[in-house]
Amino acid sequence: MGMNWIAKLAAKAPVPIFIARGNDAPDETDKLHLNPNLSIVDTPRAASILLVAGTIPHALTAHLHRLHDQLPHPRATIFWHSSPTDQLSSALGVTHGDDLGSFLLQTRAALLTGERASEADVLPDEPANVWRGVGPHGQGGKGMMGGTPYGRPMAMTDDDMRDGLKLDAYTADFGPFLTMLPSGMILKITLQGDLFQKVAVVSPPYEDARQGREIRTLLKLLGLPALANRLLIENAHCEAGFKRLVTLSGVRRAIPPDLGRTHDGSDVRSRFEHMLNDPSNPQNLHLMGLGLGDLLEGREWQEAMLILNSFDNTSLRKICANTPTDATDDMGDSSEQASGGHEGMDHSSHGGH
Amino acid sequence: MGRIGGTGMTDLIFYALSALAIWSGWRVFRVDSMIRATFALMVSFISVGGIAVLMSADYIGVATVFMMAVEMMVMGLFMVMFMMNPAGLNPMQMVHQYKFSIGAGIMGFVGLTTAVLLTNFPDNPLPENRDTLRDLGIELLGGSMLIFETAGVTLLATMVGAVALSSRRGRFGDSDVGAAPPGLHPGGEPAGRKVEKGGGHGGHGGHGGHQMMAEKTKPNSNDDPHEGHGNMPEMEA
Amino acid sequence: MTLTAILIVAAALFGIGLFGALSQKSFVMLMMGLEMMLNGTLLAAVGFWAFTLEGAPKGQLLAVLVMAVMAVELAIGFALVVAVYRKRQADVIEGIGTMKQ
Amino acid sequence: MMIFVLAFGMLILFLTFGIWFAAVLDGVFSRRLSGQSAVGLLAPFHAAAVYLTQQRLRTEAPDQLNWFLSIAGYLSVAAIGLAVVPFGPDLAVIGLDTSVVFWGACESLIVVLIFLHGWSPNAPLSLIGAYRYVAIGLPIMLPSMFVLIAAAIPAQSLDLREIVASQETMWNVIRQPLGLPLFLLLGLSLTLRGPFDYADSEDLAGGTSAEDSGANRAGWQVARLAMLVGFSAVASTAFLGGYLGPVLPGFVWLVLKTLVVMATVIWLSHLLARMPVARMLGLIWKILLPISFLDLLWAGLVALA
Repeated sequence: MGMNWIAKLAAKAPVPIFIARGNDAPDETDKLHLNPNLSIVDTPRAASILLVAGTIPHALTAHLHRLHDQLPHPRATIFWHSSPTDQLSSALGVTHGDDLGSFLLQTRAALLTGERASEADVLPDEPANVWRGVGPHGQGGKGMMGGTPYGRPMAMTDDDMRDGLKLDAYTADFGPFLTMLPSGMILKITLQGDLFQKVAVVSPPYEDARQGREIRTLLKLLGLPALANRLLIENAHCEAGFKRLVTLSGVRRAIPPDLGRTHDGSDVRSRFEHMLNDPSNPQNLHLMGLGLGDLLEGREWQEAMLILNSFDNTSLRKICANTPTDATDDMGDSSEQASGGHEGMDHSSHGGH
Repeated sequence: MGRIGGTGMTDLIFYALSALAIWSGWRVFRVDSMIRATFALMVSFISVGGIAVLMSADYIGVATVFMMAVEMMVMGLFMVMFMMNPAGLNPMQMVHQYKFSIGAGIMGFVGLTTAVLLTNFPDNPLPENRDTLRDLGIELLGGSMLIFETAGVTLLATMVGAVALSSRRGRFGDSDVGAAPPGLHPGGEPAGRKVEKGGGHGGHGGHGGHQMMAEKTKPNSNDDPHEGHGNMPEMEA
Repeated sequence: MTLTAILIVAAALFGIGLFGALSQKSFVMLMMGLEMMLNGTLLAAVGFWAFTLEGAPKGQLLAVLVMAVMAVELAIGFALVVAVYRKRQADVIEGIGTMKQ
Repeated sequence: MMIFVLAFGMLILFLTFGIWFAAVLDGVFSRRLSGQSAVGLLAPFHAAAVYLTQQRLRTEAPDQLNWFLSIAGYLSVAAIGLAVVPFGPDLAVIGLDTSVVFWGACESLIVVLIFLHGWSPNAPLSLIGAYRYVAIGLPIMLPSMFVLIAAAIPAQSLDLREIVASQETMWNVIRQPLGLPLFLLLGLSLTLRGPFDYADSEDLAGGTSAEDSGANRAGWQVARLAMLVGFSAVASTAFLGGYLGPVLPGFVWLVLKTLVVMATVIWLSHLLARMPVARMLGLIWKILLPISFLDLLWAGLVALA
């Protein structure tokens, strides 16, 4: 099968890949950003190839499969320094690092010509929960609120932290492969609008989750992805040009003062400053029973993400250990089942092809 | 007043816009999704704005689109905020006195149409080439300046009033804890009318009491979620 | 495009709005009904201005006022919705059977 | 009629060329800032082709109609915004006495469309993007309307054609120095860029477009670039004298000025940091809005003097 002209054009573009990081992701993973033949995308919906870097812990394989199903066809999965899971047996495995870029290009070309068939869904394309409504539309039960169609009851009101307007709250799991969260971390977040109401840890970040990626994530969160990529270049943080750009961008003033303050007085601004100037030398923070709830509740989304990424991995794992885990929830079959969604997208959201 | 390529073309556009205005207006109350309802209303307004432009009321027409897009955006946000089911994924009809309303709507239309058809209106159409925009400007800041400025002050008062009404802090304390006037003597009964215990309220939060909030007590609240669903809206056809 | 046609369209919009305002339970939907009635009014005002007033600018002034009324209605309406919701968690008309307290 | 066809052809040409150029410029700036080599001139076409070969995924229970309408609408509003811009004396596709107000209507429709784009996929991250955008998109329109009215004052007209004519002696950017900078901030917001990108930002994994795939994604990105072209053309008309200029034909001048504005917006978008929403709201209401009042006051005083 030959390529039509669109496929020929597409073959010249950088390969859009989404990286799912495993526990022992190779050090070169970050350097992939510098490869002109690749473009690392933030959402699986934009990717052609899912790159699994390192070993995904057994507990997270279901999430990996859900992530896989969220890639548009034609798609392929490449396991890098890890072996494919049973359900993804058709995926390719690579161990060598040097020519990963050209390997990805070849795979993509094979996908475009049809030499390599697009991978089928791993998970069944059906609702995660049974239909438990009664009425003709699944509304069920008494009045308007009755049933829980597909395990999704209507949103319920929850106390508001800011000015007492009790509006609907939404609870879902976010992670473990979301680019703005430390890899491996799954949080059960209750949101009102974009405000964090409650946070519980479903799964803490990997032990070696970030390898100093915090500062680059922070820069990305602050709308400076180009500067974040620049930091990948050796010793870029010492360059005068980089420092001037950081000053010019007003990034220090963009971080609100007193955001994410710990007991010893350090806040996101000071931690950002430290990471920028002295990246190899992690800060010693006094956390003393500080939990994620203390830090994140009442914060809006971007602030919360800034706080999360302003801690180095060891501190963050300590904070997670101080946070109540998800077991305390007694809502039974309510909203959280709907939200096994990795990427914060609902489970069956990969549906309907 | 053929503005765009002759009278025939203007007529055609007019009828198309009218049909769109009425159809989308009708959809507002027929769709399940609140967002669709809101933006159907916006489409209706935009069509009316278009008709106004056809009638050479350029400023009025364009300003209608401008204002209504913003207003409907705000309305849509309020829909999402307050409705338990803004996307209409759990279809329901929240209507009451349905037949009476249909009757009233039809009566309103028929009555007005009859009146329109039976009346002889004066025929003084807009002269060609009249600079309506300039007219309006001179009028707003000339002869009718007092009216215009009054409208401006009214809007300002509205802003102040809206902020005062919607803010949490009230004269006698936070509004959500059930504001009560202070007693006539220290620690005494609240002055003014007595609170009647009535099942009259309910709605959204009350329903919450159904499933999840049954155990949740709301201290300081005059509202009792357990009684809240006494009058809750039922499904209707 | 005649005055009669415009007024009939305006009457239809008004009728739909009346139906909506009377039939809807939710506050916000009720306000949409009111807005729709004002929509008809606005169209009628502009129609009268264009066909019977010989372009007297006061007719346009009336339309501007109708728009100001819409804005006021919406702003105060939403403020009241918020106030009632704070107090009663009610978003439907039946939720406030009584206005006392 | 001939004039209309001519203007329409120019618009299509302008828009297509502008979109391509904006995409190239965007790539160049972002790669320069990240210390990498520049990309080729055909890169935008390649990237678009990638999206077109991909499947268009559905989310669970999306609002399909509004999803499509938001993308198509964003693109058309961009084109309509460009249509009010005069390409020469009396050479505008939509010649309207009230074109400044008309552009304002386009601005407010854009907020609606971006909200719809985040609303329709029925997914949390995109809905958060939609909420946040409305919170920022509505207030930032206020300063922009004030500076546009200020630009209309010396022309004594709400018609962009008259506004250009009034800049024969002196461009508005010199006459009202506060106007253009404030208006550029609006441009960042309308095109979802950099410090004002509260809808499609990285902290939401792409926000309203996080769920877009295939042709939808291509359409949305093209619409964003088209909006950038439309905005830049309006900005250069209202503040930089539009088609006015010596020697070269008017249309060429307009295109050149538009490209300058476009480059500035893209440069600002890569350079400036984005602050959390609450901080930005404070900035808009407490600082930018009063500055825009000053601009209007200044324009009024100059007109009276």
